[in-house]
Amino acid sequence: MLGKLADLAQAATIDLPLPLSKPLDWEGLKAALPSALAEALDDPRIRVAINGALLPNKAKLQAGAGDEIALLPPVSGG
Amino acid sequence: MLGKLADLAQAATIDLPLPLSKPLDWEGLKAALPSALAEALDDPRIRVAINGALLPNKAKLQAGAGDEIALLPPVSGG
Amino acid sequence: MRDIRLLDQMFLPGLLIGPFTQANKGLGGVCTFVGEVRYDEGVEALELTHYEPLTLPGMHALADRAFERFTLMGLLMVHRVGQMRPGEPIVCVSAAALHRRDAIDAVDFCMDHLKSAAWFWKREKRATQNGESEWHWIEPREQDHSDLARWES
Amino acid sequence: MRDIRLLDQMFLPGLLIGPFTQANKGLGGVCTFVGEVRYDEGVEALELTHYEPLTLPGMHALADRAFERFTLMGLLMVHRVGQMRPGEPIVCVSAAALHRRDAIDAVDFCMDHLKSAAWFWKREKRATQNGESEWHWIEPREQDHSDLARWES
Repeated sequence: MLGKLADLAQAATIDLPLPLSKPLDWEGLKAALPSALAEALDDPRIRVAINGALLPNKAKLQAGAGDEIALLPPVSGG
Repeated sequence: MLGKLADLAQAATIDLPLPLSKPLDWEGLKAALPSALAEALDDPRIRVAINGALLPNKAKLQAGAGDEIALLPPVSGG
Repeated sequence: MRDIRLLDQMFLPGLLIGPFTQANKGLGGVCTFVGEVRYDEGVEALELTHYEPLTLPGMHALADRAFERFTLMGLLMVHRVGQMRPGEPIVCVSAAALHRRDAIDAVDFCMDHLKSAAWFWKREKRATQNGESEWHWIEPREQDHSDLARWES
Repeated sequence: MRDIRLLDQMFLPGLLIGPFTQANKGLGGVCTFVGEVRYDEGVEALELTHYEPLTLPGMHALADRAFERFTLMGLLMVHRVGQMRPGEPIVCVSAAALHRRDAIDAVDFCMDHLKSAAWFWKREKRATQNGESEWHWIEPREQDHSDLARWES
């Protein structure tokens, strides 16, 4: 979590338990996060990267074991 | 004379004899200068200063004894 | 000469710009912008967070675009991360070119993009009424977006 | 801090910019442009002539306009006259401001005016075919006038 999302999460990184049967999707990710953070994530200005690569559409997230998901709020400007 | 006007005059400064009876005017100035220089002076881009002050209209020049007349070609740019 | 860096320690812009200028022999002009942490009322420190896998590659991509868009001989782009105090430099962009318009416009272009389209998050440590201090995230400003829109043609 | 000078000797921009930046405590950004004599094919030297009663007062008037037009904390404007060799600095303009747009635009504005509306005449010493060299006056360029026209609004 970057920027103020880290404050909402009260942590810079969170380890998530993975469901065994299938990859983690966007709804699954939100369900696994603290609710204050999960609510903020649908803001269209928030981008998501997986293993350092930006997702064109975060709703199509598919993450597996060991993947790093970065939640990126709008950058701060000047 | 500044810039290439000094080349036309073959000098950076020229002392001019003044007519006794009246101040030197624009036609009188041109008549007193080398012809190659005089011909160049009507170019509207050439400005004239007297004692360091630019003249709004060089054709209205009135110079007396001891006055410094500066003939200023277009500046060179970048 | 291309020099793109993220630094987590205080730097002296003069020590970067001298060698950069020397390295671009034959330049016609060099334009440099240095941004510093302002002494804003009550601000004790500024912290810049970055995201390693995106931030430096993003600066390199920005440099690529500047080299495509302007006729440049060299580009220096150095950005701080971490905690800084008022008066410390945050960013230094320097562009060397044969002609001044390319050098000035390239610096303007890079600064607008670094300020509003690069992966940095900023927060300020501000004094509170009770004598303590608190961190506050800085939000994007409208001005930054309009600055950026100037280049979309 | 305002520092406007005509110099007839070689200068080192770094020695001007450091103290200028230091003198403007609390600045948000400082933009600097340094122009140097280019290594153009066959050019051995450049000479800048000025007209004492107009040139420096003209630079001061330009600085006045820059302070009116932009929100500046400081402005440094240094221009060489006399003979220079390729690689030597001709001009250094530096503007300090709270915000980057003022600093960058003020430098851009001053440079455009210094280049095409200030009282300087330039000639180049160029090698000729027979191994000697000749002085040639430099005429105004169309580009300089269009650069200047950007500010007439």
